[in-house]
Amino acid sequence: MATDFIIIDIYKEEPGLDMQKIDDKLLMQFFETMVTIRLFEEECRRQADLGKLRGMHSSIGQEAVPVGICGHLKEGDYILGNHRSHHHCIARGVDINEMMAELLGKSTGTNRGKGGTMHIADIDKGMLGANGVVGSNIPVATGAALSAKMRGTDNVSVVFFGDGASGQGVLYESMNLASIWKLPVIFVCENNRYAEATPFEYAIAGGNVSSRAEGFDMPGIQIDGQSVIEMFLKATPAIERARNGEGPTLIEALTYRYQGHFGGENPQSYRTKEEEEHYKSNDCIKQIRNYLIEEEVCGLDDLTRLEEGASVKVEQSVKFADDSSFPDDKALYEDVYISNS
Amino acid sequence: MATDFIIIDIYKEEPGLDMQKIDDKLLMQFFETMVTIRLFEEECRRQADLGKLRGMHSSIGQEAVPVGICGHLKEGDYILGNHRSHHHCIARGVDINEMMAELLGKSTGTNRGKGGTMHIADIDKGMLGANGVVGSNIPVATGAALSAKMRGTDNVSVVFFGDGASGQGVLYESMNLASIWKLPVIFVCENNRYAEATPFEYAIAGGNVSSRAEGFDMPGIQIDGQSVIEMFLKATPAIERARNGEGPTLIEALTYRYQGHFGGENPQSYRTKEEEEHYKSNDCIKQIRNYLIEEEVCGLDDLTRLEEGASVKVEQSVKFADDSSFPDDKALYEDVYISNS
Amino acid sequence: MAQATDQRALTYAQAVNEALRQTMESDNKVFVMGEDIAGGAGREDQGKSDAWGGPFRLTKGLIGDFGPDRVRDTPISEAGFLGAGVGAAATGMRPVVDLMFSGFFGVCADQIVNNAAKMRYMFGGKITLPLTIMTSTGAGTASAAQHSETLYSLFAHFPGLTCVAPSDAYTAKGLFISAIRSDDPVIIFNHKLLMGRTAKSADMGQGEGFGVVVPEEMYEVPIGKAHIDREGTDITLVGISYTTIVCRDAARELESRGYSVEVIDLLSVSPLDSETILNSVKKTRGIVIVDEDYPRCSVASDISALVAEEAFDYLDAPPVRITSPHTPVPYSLPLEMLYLPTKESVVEAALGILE
Amino acid sequence: MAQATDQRALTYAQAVNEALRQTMESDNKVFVMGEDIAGGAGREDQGKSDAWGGPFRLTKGLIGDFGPDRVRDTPISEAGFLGAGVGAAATGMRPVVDLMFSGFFGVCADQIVNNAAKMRYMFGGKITLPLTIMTSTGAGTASAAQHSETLYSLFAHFPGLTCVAPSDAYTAKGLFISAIRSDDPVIIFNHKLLMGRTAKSADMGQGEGFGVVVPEEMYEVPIGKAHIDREGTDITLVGISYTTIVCRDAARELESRGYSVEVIDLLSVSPLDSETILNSVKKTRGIVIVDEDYPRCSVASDISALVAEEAFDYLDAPPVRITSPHTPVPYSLPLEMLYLPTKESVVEAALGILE
Ligand SMILES: Cc1ncc(C[n+]2csc(CCOP(=O)(O)OP(=O)(O)O)c2C)c(N)n1
Ligand SMILES: Cc1ncc(C[n+]2csc(CCOP(=O)(O)OP(=O)(O)O)c2C)c(N)n1
Ligand SMILES: [Mg+2]
Ligand SMILES: [Mg+2]
Repeated sequence: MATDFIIIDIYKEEPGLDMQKIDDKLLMQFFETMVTIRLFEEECRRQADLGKLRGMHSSIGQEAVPVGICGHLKEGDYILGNHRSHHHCIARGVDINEMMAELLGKSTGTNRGKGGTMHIADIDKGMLGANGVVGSNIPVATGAALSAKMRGTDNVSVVFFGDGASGQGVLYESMNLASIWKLPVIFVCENNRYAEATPFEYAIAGGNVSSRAEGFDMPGIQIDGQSVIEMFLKATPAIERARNGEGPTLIEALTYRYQGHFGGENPQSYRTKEEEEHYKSNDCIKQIRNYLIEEEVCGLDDLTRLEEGASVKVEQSVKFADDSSFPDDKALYEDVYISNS
Repeated sequence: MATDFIIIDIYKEEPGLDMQKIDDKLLMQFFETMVTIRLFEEECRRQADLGKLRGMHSSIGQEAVPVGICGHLKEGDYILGNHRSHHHCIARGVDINEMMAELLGKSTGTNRGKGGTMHIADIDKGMLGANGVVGSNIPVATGAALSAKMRGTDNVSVVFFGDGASGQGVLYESMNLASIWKLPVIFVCENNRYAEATPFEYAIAGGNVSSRAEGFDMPGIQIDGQSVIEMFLKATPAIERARNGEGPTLIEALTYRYQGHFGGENPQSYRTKEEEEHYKSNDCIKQIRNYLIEEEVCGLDDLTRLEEGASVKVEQSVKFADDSSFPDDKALYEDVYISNS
Repeated sequence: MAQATDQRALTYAQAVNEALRQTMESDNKVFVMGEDIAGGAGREDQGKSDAWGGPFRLTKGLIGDFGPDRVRDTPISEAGFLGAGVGAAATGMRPVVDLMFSGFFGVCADQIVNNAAKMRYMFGGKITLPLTIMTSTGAGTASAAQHSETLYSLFAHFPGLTCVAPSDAYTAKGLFISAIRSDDPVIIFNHKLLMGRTAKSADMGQGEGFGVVVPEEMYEVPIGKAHIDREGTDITLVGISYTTIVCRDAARELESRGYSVEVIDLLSVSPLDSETILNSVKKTRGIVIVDEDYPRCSVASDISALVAEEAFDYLDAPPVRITSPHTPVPYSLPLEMLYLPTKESVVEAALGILE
Repeated sequence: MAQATDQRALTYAQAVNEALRQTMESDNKVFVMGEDIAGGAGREDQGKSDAWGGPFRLTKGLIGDFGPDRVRDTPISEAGFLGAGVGAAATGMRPVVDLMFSGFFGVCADQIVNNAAKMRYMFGGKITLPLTIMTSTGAGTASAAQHSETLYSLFAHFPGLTCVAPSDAYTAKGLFISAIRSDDPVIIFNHKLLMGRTAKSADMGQGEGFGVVVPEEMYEVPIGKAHIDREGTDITLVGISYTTIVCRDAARELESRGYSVEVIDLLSVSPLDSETILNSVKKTRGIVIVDEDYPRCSVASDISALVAEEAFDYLDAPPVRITSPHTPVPYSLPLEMLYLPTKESVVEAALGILE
């Protein structure tokens, strides 16, 4: 199997994680959100099997990354996602009823059914859109950060993209721009080891993305993306730096996708079962669950309550979507050419 | 005025320049070629003033860069240039008669008059084309290197581009590709301090291009581009690395363009006279001239002979171009669609 | 046209695979590169001797015979590797480069339109550029606005690019072979809904297509030539790629109403086979052009304009274009179905001319 | 249409400059960015208070009044800064972004066609995207194949993009103001040969253009509307950007031969003002479309097809397209002159219809 990730941490010299900075309520929220994502994604799979949802990229396994990062965000901050973005959306607080409705192509969806899985957006919630073209969201995030700065706010923008997106030149264009203009943007690379079937060790010269930051005069850091606590705490300097007008940071979150790239695709055509098990044994939800119990942050019954609550909400999202109607035919022609329609 | 360049040299630990590796004949050839470029460019300016040549980007001041690099090249090696490429072409041995004819739009030009100043190409001589879109030549060079490797040769490919081109993402895409595939390509960034009117200190995060190489797992080196001797000698490891199948190198050559960006444009609208004089006082041709005399490589009369020879050849190039005819009208429709015309 | 020699019912994807295999066998300058073209196969650390074989499995299995050098996975760097394809083609190789979806052209268009398309012309003919680009097109798979475009019209806008759009397994194999052998850059547009179809399933009636079976030997389908898929005298329907099937369906329906319908399978979007189109229209005196690409500045407009300008006096009624609407591709199933040109709309348009 | 109020003879570039200045004054969300837009001005280390002001000097002097924040030099990263324009527009700003030459679209097309054009639609209308892109077009300046393209047809292919092509200083100012105020992405195509011309020099006869002078106050030229530049009854000539001048020249010549010529200045390439074109053709019964863009899949084809389809019974003769040939733009002067549509070719085509 592939060798394990080697973590590069520019903040290593700093003392260990300061658990003071993360209160119990937040930890339980993280747990709840991560469980919601997991259950939502599993439900999506069922909906796909029923033929109601026509394919998607599952984020199972990667829940901790956006949940940890979004723990820092406030109103007016924006995130942007890529083709695999349900976890980003849920972490940022997009309504799962509207998400499920979107996935089922209903008029009550986040995008009125016109965008679907790869384009979920909810501007009011601070989700500036998922994007199906690898890397394409990165400069848009840079622009949102430029806007935040020009409008005189201390808002930040966060863009999530995969290890594969590090192949796209626009990442480096954007890093350069953000760096010379000291823009409040955090570039979050979710390195889940694969871009479709291609392993990152093959595609990325040097074997990691984070160390490319230095050449663009900004910090680059790797974080264990299976630990929501690490994600949250180690991202703190990046968020602060951005809010203080000191410029961008590149974060490489080390994670793993459990499912195939898309829909029901079988990942074992290009990776080993052994490797999969290695990562699954270190599951991000299991980790935070154990932590909450072991550190006596809450009791098992609290967790069960949160899990059941999430489960009910996910069930409801299906009902909401099922009860909604498809868009009218005229929707085909709407939402294009404001000025001239 | 802007601060002087600070040179980053990864080969610094190595002993100083080994002048054994460069023989007298080569030094004199360098001088001759550089003088030819200078005179050719000056002649182009005159042709432009006469209205015969409709604009160009002058390479005066930057002669040493391609001349030093091309000193290493052999048959089957390719170079690629950008919008400012006359010096690349001449350094690689493209015929100046055909170049001048091309610039005057004549049918005897390198490109039959159809390409002009920004697209001079002479495949047989190893010049795979100048390119008017900033950065656009870089992946093409990577492809030529891929081809050299797949065809089992030890040939290399060299691509020249400006500091401004470091803004283009395709540079990093190409560096990554070349690095993972260990391609024999040398990326030569001519940092002449400006991209049109924009200073590199403003546009390039971190203030240099060469240190971006490390993130792509390849050596990055700065060389004093005003010294043809340094250019030649310090490029040696890059060329050897490429020929040995060890992969690419990024070279940042520190240089200066004396003229405006294009045609008769006045650069003093965005830079100081003082800065210009600083660089001109360190002129690359003056330097090698002094060296040849001081080190007694040859006599003044030899130099005069070379200078006069170059001058005559440049004069002849104008005559050749003037005596040539414009392309026939039908040339407009030729050279497109081989298979179907 | 080559004739069928056996009864192999290859899918479109298998036919492409065979074309690639045969051209690679017969010319060691041919190689394939793109994202997941090998798909993680052939690398020791993975221990997989076969894997994806391309997003649409067009290159499935090739790595076993030709190795990772000639079946080359790339990072997601379309500008980088399409540019590399240009450089390799200019220096003696014959690369076949995959652009996974045509909608991704925007990250690498410069390499295609400014280098591949123009180099030969700009360099005064002193170069050839035997580059083949393959890409996928088409809506109908819930892939929404960025992954469902057709876009051959966009490339056909540029002089120097040859654009072909096969309609079934037979034309796919033949056009791939012609494209790879061409010394010009050629873009091949593979419709997503065609790739799983067999030659047989592409052809559902009498004498339709020339692709009931795919010959095993190498053969070319000529670039720049449209194919008369069905002869008729009352009206001409022009299909491109998947819409050829829509035209066939419409033709059947119209024939059941007593009309004689000519179906032209365009095959080459650029160069355009004006002659075949004009001859047909001069005979039938009416034309419906069926195209899934956006309607503005499209090959459908070109054909309509061509016919209007060159066969004006032969037309009994104005030409009609049936295209997608001038909107992005929507996600929701009912909207997506509404988006696509249908047999019904073609029949209706044809009857409007015929009646 | 707004009427001229004074006698200022601004150049096209000055008119654009004024439009930018006035929109920036009246709305602090408007800012301009691009390569050399300030051009090295406004940075302390350089000590230059003014410098390039854009490659065509369209932004000359603006930095003095608005500072480097709102007149923003960028590195040569078109995908990066056009994408940044998209992000800024989606979050409350109204950026005007310069793409120096339209031929560079290929390095940033993804941001334009996949994000700017599609976001509003994909997001179900829950966003506006007030992004203005300006770019330069046109041959005739010895800039060869990569720097001389027109390409509005390419962008017009994409639903969601508004494309306008001013023809003189008056329409430039008005279209810039309309574009910047629009909540949709708009691309403005500035022809290189127009930018140095004054409103007066753009208009050389009686009643031509509506731009003999450029009003000082802000005014809009409506997007989506063509302008009848000259009324006539015998034939319609359609010009776009610089070819409107070619049409005017041809009209004068045709009038000297006794014909009454209608010239339509298209102004908006997308949306297309079908109504104005059709009404004109229904009156004149003949049309010549004059376009410098490549002929295939172009707005010229669209107009020819439109007229053929919608005004078939009114036409006395087929529509004619006078365009550049289907080749890249050559460098050599005589070839470049041959490349461009000329008055002579328009007159000849018109006479072919008229006689
Ligand atoms: C420009 C572009 N090229 C190719 C694709 C096809 N594609 C979709 S997802 C994907 C892999 C992305 O890998 P990564 O960025 O690591 O994200 P992950 O899927 O692992 O989350 C590819 C190649 C695309 N959508 N856009
Ligand atoms: C993609 C692209 N953007 C913009 C331009 C316009 N342009 C031509 S040269 C140039 C500056 C290039 O600067 P640099 O790379 O430093 O080269 P130099 O001119 O200094 O030799 C620019 C912006 C272009 N040709 N291509
Ligand atoms: Mg990945
Ligand atoms: Mg420079």
